Amino acid sequence: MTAPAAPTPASDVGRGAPSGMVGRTTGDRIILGLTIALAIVMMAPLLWVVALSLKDNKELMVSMNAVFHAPYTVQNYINILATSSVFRWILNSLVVAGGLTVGTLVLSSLAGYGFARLNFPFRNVLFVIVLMGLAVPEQAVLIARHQLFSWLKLHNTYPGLILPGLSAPFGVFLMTQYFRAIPKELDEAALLDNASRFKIFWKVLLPLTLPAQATLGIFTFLGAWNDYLWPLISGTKKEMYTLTVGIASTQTNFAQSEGLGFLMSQAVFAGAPILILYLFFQKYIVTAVSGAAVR
Amino acid sequence: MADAALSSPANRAAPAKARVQNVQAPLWRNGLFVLPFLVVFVALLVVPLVWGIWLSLHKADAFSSGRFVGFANYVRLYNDKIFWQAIGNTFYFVLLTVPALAVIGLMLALALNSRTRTAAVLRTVFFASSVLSVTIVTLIWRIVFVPGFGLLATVYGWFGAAPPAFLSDPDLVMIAIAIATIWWCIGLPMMLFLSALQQIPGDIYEAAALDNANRWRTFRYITLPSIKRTFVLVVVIQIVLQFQLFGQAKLMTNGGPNNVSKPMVLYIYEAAFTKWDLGLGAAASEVLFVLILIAAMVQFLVSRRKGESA
Amino acid sequence: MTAQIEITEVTKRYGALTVLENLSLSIKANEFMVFLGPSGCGKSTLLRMIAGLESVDEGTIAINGRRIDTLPPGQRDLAMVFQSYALYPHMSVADNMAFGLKNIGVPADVIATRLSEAARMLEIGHLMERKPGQLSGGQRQRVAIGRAIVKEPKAFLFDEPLSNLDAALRVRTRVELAQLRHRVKSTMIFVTHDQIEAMTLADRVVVMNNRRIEQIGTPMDIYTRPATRFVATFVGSPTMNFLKAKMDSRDGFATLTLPDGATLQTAMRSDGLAPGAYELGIRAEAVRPARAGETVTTSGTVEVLERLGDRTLLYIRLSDGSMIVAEDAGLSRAAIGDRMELTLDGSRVHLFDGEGRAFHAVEAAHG
Amino acid sequence: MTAQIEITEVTKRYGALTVLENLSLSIKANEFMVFLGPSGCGKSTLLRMIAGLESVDEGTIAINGRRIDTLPPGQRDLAMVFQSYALYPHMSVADNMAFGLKNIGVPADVIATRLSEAARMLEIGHLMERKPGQLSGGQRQRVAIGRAIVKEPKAFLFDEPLSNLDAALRVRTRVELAQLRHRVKSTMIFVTHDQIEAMTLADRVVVMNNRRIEQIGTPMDIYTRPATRFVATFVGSPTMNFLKAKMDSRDGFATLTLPDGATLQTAMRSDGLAPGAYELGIRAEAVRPARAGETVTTSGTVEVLERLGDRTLLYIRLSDGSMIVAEDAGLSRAAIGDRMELTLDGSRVHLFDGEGRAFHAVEAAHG
Amino acid sequence: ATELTFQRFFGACDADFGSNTDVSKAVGECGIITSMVNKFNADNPDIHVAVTTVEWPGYDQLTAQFAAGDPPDIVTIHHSALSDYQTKGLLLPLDEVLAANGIKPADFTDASRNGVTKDGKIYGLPIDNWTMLFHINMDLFKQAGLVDASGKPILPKSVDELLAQAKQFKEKTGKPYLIQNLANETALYTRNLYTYLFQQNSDFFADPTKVKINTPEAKKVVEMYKAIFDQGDTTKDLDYAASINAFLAGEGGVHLNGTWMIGDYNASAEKPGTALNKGGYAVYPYPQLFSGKHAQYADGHSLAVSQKDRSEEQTAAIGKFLKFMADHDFDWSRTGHLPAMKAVLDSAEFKALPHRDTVAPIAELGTSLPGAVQRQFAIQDIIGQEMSAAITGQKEVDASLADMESRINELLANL
Ligand SMILES: Nc1ncnc2c1ncn2[C@@H]1O[C@H](COP(=O)(O)OP(=O)(O)OP(=O)(O)O)[C@@H](O)[C@H]1O
Ligand SMILES: Nc1ncnc2c1ncn2[C@@H]1O[C@H](COP(=O)(O)OP(=O)(O)OP(=O)(O)O)[C@@H](O)[C@H]1O
Ligand SMILES: [Mg+2]
Ligand SMILES: [Mg+2]
Repeated sequence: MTAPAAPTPASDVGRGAPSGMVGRTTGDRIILGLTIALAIVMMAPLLWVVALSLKDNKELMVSMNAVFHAPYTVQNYINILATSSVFRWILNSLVVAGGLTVGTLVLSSLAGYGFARLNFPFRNVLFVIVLMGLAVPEQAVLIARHQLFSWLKLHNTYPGLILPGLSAPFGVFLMTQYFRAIPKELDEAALLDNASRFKIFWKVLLPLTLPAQATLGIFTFLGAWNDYLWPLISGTKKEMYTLTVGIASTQTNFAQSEGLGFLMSQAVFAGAPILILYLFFQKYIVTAVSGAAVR
Repeated sequence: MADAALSSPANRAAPAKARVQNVQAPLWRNGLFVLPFLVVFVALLVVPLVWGIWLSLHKADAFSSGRFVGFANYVRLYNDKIFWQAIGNTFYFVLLTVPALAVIGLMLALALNSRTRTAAVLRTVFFASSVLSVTIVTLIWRIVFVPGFGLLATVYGWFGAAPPAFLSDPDLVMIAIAIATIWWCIGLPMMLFLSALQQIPGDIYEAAALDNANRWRTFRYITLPSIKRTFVLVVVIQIVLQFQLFGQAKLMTNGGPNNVSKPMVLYIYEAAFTKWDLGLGAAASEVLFVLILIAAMVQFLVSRRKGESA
Repeated sequence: MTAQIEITEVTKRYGALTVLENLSLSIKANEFMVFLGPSGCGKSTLLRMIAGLESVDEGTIAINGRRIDTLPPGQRDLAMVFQSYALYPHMSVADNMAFGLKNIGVPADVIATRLSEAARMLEIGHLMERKPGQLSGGQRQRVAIGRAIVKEPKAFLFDEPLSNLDAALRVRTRVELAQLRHRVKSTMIFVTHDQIEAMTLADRVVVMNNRRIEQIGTPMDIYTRPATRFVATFVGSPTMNFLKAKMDSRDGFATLTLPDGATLQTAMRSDGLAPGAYELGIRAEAVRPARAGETVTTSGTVEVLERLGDRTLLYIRLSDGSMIVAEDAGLSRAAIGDRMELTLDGSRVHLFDGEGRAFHAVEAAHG
Repeated sequence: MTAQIEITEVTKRYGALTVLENLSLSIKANEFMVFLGPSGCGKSTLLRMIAGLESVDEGTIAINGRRIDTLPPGQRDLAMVFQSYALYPHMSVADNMAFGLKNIGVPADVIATRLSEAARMLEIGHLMERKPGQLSGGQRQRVAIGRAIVKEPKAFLFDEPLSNLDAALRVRTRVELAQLRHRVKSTMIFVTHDQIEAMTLADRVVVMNNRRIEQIGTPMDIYTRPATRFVATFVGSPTMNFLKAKMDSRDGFATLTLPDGATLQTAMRSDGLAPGAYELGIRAEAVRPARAGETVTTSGTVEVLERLGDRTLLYIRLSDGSMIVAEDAGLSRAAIGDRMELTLDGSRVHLFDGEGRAFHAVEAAHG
Repeated sequence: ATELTFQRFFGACDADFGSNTDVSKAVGECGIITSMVNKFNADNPDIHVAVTTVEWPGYDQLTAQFAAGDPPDIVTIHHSALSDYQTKGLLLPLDEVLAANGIKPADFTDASRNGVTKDGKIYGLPIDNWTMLFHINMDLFKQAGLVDASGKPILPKSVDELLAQAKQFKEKTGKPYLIQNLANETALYTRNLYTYLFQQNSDFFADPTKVKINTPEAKKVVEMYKAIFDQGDTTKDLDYAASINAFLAGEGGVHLNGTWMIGDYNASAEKPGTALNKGGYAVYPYPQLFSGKHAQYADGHSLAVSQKDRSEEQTAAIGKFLKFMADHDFDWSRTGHLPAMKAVLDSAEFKALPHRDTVAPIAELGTSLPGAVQRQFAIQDIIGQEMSAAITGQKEVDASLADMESRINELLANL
């Protein structure tokens, strides 16, 4: 983690590369060419899916090659929107992803500050335990967690969908690292300025962690938005479906081929918001990834 | 007596008060900051984990509390060929994906480590797939691999050839899942490598240029040693992640044909939700947990050694 | 409001490492005290113990007679300027300066008055709405000082506040600080490892080394009468020349025989000195090329020549192989390889015995 | 092997920003040339263009008559020492030094000889197996130089190699570098913004400012006969004093009237000078407190006093409000607030006219 | 109004049928069931049935819901899956409810009644029976010379005949005889195996807690499919969706698929220009290849009711809903499934539906596993996995069968 500076814009990413050096251009061009080719291969499946989603189902049933020529239609998307529940599912996804994001930010920031800056009994032991939590795969506690939530009658509630994600230690780990990178003099200056520990956290340090908050927030949001397994077994009522589960539920028994275009439009529909979100927050995500791991 | 009882706290308090002030002293009060998270962490991760271990010692289904059977579930796992196969599959998958992710990620990072607009766009392209959910990724790749009319078949069709049966040939399914996984996950290693590359000071490249180092020697002797730690980090992170393979296998092949693409997590899921054998599933979970813990310990040790030498 | 600070037998340990041992020091009210010493000698640690940022393992610290080492930092009524300034990056300059006052509930109008006062004094009025990131190094430095000033503390603590500035700015800010010090009447403690800063700013300098205080004195004191060889080496640029010498007494004054056989009559009383082997210390400005007719003390070959404009430093290899630095005029006609005859000023010599004790030709300086 | 470097009408732009414009410069074989100028004036850019790390937009660079600006850096046969040293962090010192030689296939035994030669010369033999991270700043610096030396290049390029060292080490390394320069016969180009380094090391100094070369000359030339007001300001510490002055001619020499009415007879021939308003420039060492009986030029009040040990700088406010810095002995008895009478040395004055042209009392210096 | 929750698969099609209450206008499983619920809600303003659709088959979710103690009131369950939940006491016996609403077990077809009866009680309202069929491309059959004088396809009567006809088919048309979805699939293998074990009178589930399937009968079946596979008489790498496309595109003669495809294929055959339109489309039960009982594997869908505390009104409302569904069994049978009610099966309007004449015999032929066999979906996975391994040559036939048996028994032993 680099010192908490303002987030570097994505265009700054290539800082390390020698720029003005004389010589070495053909090689660079060949590499760039290969990379672009690979990027096209990378994009092909996505474009294929988008193209399929814009085709009439009946036409695709006759021949898949129909995808290469007109007519194209947005009927599949209209059909998705007509599935009235879809908006409810989006709302659910927003509530769950949003709630989880806010909760994670609050808990992780507090704990990150605590672990990074304050001393309390058993701090190091607790931190190691939390770190070990990083190694617990979600699937390993799925069964027990499901039983626990059954007893607590939390299934099919928003807390039931949000709470498990809050226990993930990643955010705490990230925020601890980030707080550690902030110069300690700031705390000390504030201590001399007669500020309480909470005030130092709230007024002095927290504003400096905004890039990390953005990062963690985006990752948490993405993860929650795309989660499939837990919502599938916890939010089992139609009105509690998240978008992923909901869209999966509309897939017809044994007749997928009838609705290939429709199916693809669902894929696009569920993926697009997140891709747009990604493009929007790209620069944060990029710095986030970099910041999160290295060092 | 009473006097002593009354005065003794005061006596004790006096030196305590005079005790040197230390802003770094451990205080219970400071723990309040981590308490909220710890409560959630213990309640929703530690307790289920312990409960899972307890459960793994029971013959239990979803509807009854079950009966204690000791290590019987583990013995069953030990005797279950499919379980061993699942472990083998998981390792095979890790072997297929992790080196590829590390190497391709590094190549991409090297190619895109520049400040141009093109590089920025390409970085976006290569990272974009990482934000999609597994449901969508597998849907996309099923459509790519589907025999007859998939993207691959269409492309092969242009050359009058039939594509390999990626989803049904036992020798190829794991590779197919690996390809989809690499496509999906390549963004993260690339970004990690990019950030590592950017931490290499530009002037040592300039020094190398003045030292007459060609492209390969620059890579071999400057770049590679500089990102060694990131390389290890990427590998360990990916091992931990790819160990948890589930969605791709379940949705693309459902573990088939004949379990050759069934990873451990799918085994766990099926044990619990198809066979309703919670105890067995829990036992398998613990095995997975231990395997991942080992990987994570390696990571911890690596990063600690890093901390020492830094 | 000002502070008289009394540090009594203070010891500080980090685990097994003892950083400061049994250190006592008394700082007068309104005094500008500089802690000078090499990196790692414990200067910052001592300062931070006064501030309350480090605990005191043994001993006490008192301000105006009241023991403070048990108080939390915020209640000691001190202000500190950090080497990195430690400005709150997300707050404007004004907010940075007001933060500490707001925390103790100073009324808004008082805050406003103090802020504008400080801003005027430091000429940062036009910067009040900027964030620290938008300031130059020197401006940040002034804001950090401003943040300290508005608190009207009993004492100011500075931890190498100039070391992050570039050379030119450092000189300018040093002068500004010297001027400020006469406007703000308060006790000031200033940590540095730069002897020029110490010399130019201090009322008194505490030279520290290796867990201990080596000398406490005025700048001129430590320059002209260094208490130990360490102080002699550490203070002054270029570093004092050291030569082996044999001391004899003549007419109550010490006479030195240098390794190359040259002799030097000093102005040092030989009363308390046992004849024998000593180390002779002499600063470059007391070593000059001999002018025509002057007594020549010794001679050698110019090996390096540093033209500083107003003077020239000659690095001269003596016949016995030792090196001595001499000072010549800015327009010196010396060239590398020249044979050079030197005069050593016998009234400005120092002798160090085997135990590191020092003896000086110059009597205690004024001031 | 050494290099004569010819830079002809070179221009460099970053987008819309022109960093260097039409710059020409000729560096002699074996010359130690220093590029001196304020931060951002394009020194590094020029050096890096010579090295091939930046492309040349217009103009040419030739070494020994052969045009090199189109060659990749590795083929120009130059060695560079970076400000940050740019040592390969994961290679041992020996590997760092050998890397460039291995790249061009120098036989192992030749490499070994050159390495041990350089190690001996730089006294880094005991460090050869360490990694750069295990070295101190000064040691790293020497390794970086060693890496350059073993390549036996046509010319050495240094980009502020001393600026990452602390003050004491910087002085020491500067001296070492001066010694080295006489052992390794090669052309050297040295970039710095520290005028002391330039003064002490250079054969010739190129003073750069704002895309242009202000002056090329020996250190003494630029110190005693600065070609422009900029050079006068930039070179010398403390900075030259500037005072408004009216010039009249008397007996063929210039006489100056200062703002407070004082007059100063100079040793400057008034032949080519039109009487009128000028700016008088005079260095602190030419301004002294007047001794008893000496002519008093002007007087003022001591405002700041910097004791540097061997001399004392007095910052004196004149009656017209301007400030002048005077130099006094190390043991100066002056105190803040003292009234002080000053003597200005008329033989060491400089005049600057409205166009920035300079006139000097001193004739061209030797060397 | 009384609120009932109804959880089902069959997909969602609100776009087309979200507000349709005219059941006769609806087509397809999803459209018909959606319309039926709409109509029920419209007819019964005092009751509101809220539908939750789940991804097929939704048992993971259902299990999770039962475990959470919050199951839906009414849920679609395969006959073959009923016993899993019934044995845990999770389902409400419906005898009283059905009786109260005038539905008698005797009204059900035998296959349906057997499918929902466990321990002598009825645990679900059967709505259909379904089975696998031979969907035939008559154009290719004609090219292969496999059509008799009356224009009916000639189907094999023994294993040898099957292999011979397949060979002939391939020679004449250049295309494989069978279209099977062998990729990513277990159900088809299992249903094929069950069918031909039934036809050999193999009572492999004599004990519902212990299978005996490593038998010569089973080996015969597996070897038959392996021979077809080895000779290239079947498509190989298609998954379910691709197999449908292949059949529609005329890539093979016989598509092994379920009753539910009849409607779609029939529609395609009526559309000019399609592969099925060329020579026609026919559909038949699996041919009888062995000398045993005439039988083929069948399953069915039912509506089960969860066991939980309910008010009288709620129970009454459930009864009303079940009654409504039973009454509209004909509408459901338009999907291609066989009706669960005898009366519908015998009705003229049912018989008038396309191809019902040729598939009607499955009402008699249809046989399911003994009702007491639990975890039939898990067993299906095991059989499918092992069979595919054997057929595609990954494993010896004997080894597969041995593993199949031991794995199933290990599963059943640990219920
Ligand atoms: N938190 C700590 N834990 C252990 N040792 C420490 C700690 N802080 C400082 N030290 C050690 O204490 C000694 C004194 O440190 P201090 O920071 O006071 O030195 P300093 O004189 O300020 O040096 P500098 O001029 O480099 O700032 C050093 O040897 C340092 O390594
Ligand atoms: N890559 C670049 N892109 C745009 N402008 C640049 C670039 N590199 C340098 N500059 C600009 O060119 C000018 C000269 O820079 P250069 O690094 O040569 O200065 P310098 O004289 O070496 O300064 P310093 O003493 O601070 O190193 C500066 O104004 C700088 O901002
Ligand atoms: Mg310090
Ligand atoms: Mg530079």
